[in-house]
Amino acid sequence: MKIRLFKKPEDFDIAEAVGLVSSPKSGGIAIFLGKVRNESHGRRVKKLIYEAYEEMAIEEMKRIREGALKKFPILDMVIWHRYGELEVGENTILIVAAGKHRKEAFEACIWAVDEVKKRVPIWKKEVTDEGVFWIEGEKAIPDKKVH
Amino acid sequence: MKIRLFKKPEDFDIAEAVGLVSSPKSGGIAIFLGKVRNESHGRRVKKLIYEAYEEMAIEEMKRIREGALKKFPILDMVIWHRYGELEVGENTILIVAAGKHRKEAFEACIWAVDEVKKRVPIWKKEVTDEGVFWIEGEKAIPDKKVH
Amino acid sequence: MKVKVRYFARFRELAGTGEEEIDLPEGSKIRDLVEKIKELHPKFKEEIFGEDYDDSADVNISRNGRYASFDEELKDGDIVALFPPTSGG
Amino acid sequence: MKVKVRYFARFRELAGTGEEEIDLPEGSKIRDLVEKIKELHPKFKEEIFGEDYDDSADVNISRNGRYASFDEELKDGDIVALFPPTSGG
Repeated sequence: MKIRLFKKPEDFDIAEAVGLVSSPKSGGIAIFLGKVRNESHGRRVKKLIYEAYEEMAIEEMKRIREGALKKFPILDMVIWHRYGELEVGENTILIVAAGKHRKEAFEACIWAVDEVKKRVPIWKKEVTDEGVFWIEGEKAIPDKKVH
Repeated sequence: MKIRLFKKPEDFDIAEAVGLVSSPKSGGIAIFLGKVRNESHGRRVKKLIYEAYEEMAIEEMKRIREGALKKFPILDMVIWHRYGELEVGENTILIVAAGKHRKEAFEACIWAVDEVKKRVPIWKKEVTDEGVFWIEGEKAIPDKKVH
Repeated sequence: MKVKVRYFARFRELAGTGEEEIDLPEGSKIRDLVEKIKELHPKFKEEIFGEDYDDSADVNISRNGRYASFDEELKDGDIVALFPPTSGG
Repeated sequence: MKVKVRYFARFRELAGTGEEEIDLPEGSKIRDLVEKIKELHPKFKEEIFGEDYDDSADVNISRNGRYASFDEELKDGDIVALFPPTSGG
């Protein structure tokens, strides 16, 4: 499936994703793989807890894929996202764009990552050494619930 | 190995390449995978025959990797290239750039693909339905040798 | 008519529930539903919308799985979700 | 002194060989080697360098695995490669 949510422990198989977009016409495949990193605005991150409004997230990811296919002369695109409690180093998002040439593949891939971040109803909570924060767009809001 | 030439039938394992650049610091991994496509400037491509000046190609790929690590605030980079007779759909090049953030990972990946094309002593011959062509930079020169 | 309201992420904690049904008069718009939600869950009034909320508050609203505006009219059986700015990726 | 000369891709076909050793007087530069190659392999003169070649011809030259300029001085045992513009990727 070209649009998919993976609930941990389910994880991405990048080769499978590449296979889904590849055809004899594809010359350039641009891929973005996001991972949980150990630092966020100076805070030491222990893990990220991702939550999704699943039904709408899938629909929104489909709309982004269709938007990319219209906006850029690419051949195909995969958008996958994970959710659940993701530790440092774990995969979070995978976007694969296949084009005849690399230029449009890179452009579409970069655009789609931005769109997913802006529009797809998925949220993360950062568990850090300074406490737990809800991340909302660019803001980090301390979580009042006790963990 | 972060710099490597693969003689067909050896092929890339993308997950292995991602593993080579990943660390707890990496948040964004940009990947470019090149493939043989079935068309080139209107000619129908049957296969590409890649040849390398191996020792120098490795050195030049190392210099590009070091250049990328200096020029962009990325964490690590893999540059792999294949050679031999590659059929339509087969992998040709793989570049993986790991950064804290996606911006520098994409920029370094795009830059490195361009540099490899410009500088690494690898050449391809196009076997097409209009004959066989040496590809030299942007030029296609008919091959006089009988195949 | 009845609409199903879903809350996500921090808004779920503010509402104290992930989902509830709310009764509304026929012809209600999303902004009417929001007024009702502010009555039911005063924390939304205090922490999200302020006294005089406007559409630029950091609130996303969807209706049946699509982003919706405050002026959209609701129908019986609609699923409306309220959630903060997203942070996927 | 002797240098080893390697030819790649179309240039290998022009030279009719992938590798040869060429004798040069001490102190020779790469441009002297190129003159010698044009004598040994007239096809290079005709098809690559023209009568009055200049450094902007579509020729890459490397010395011991690094791109080199026509003015570089050669040493005994050097490995020099001649090749057309690259087309990897």
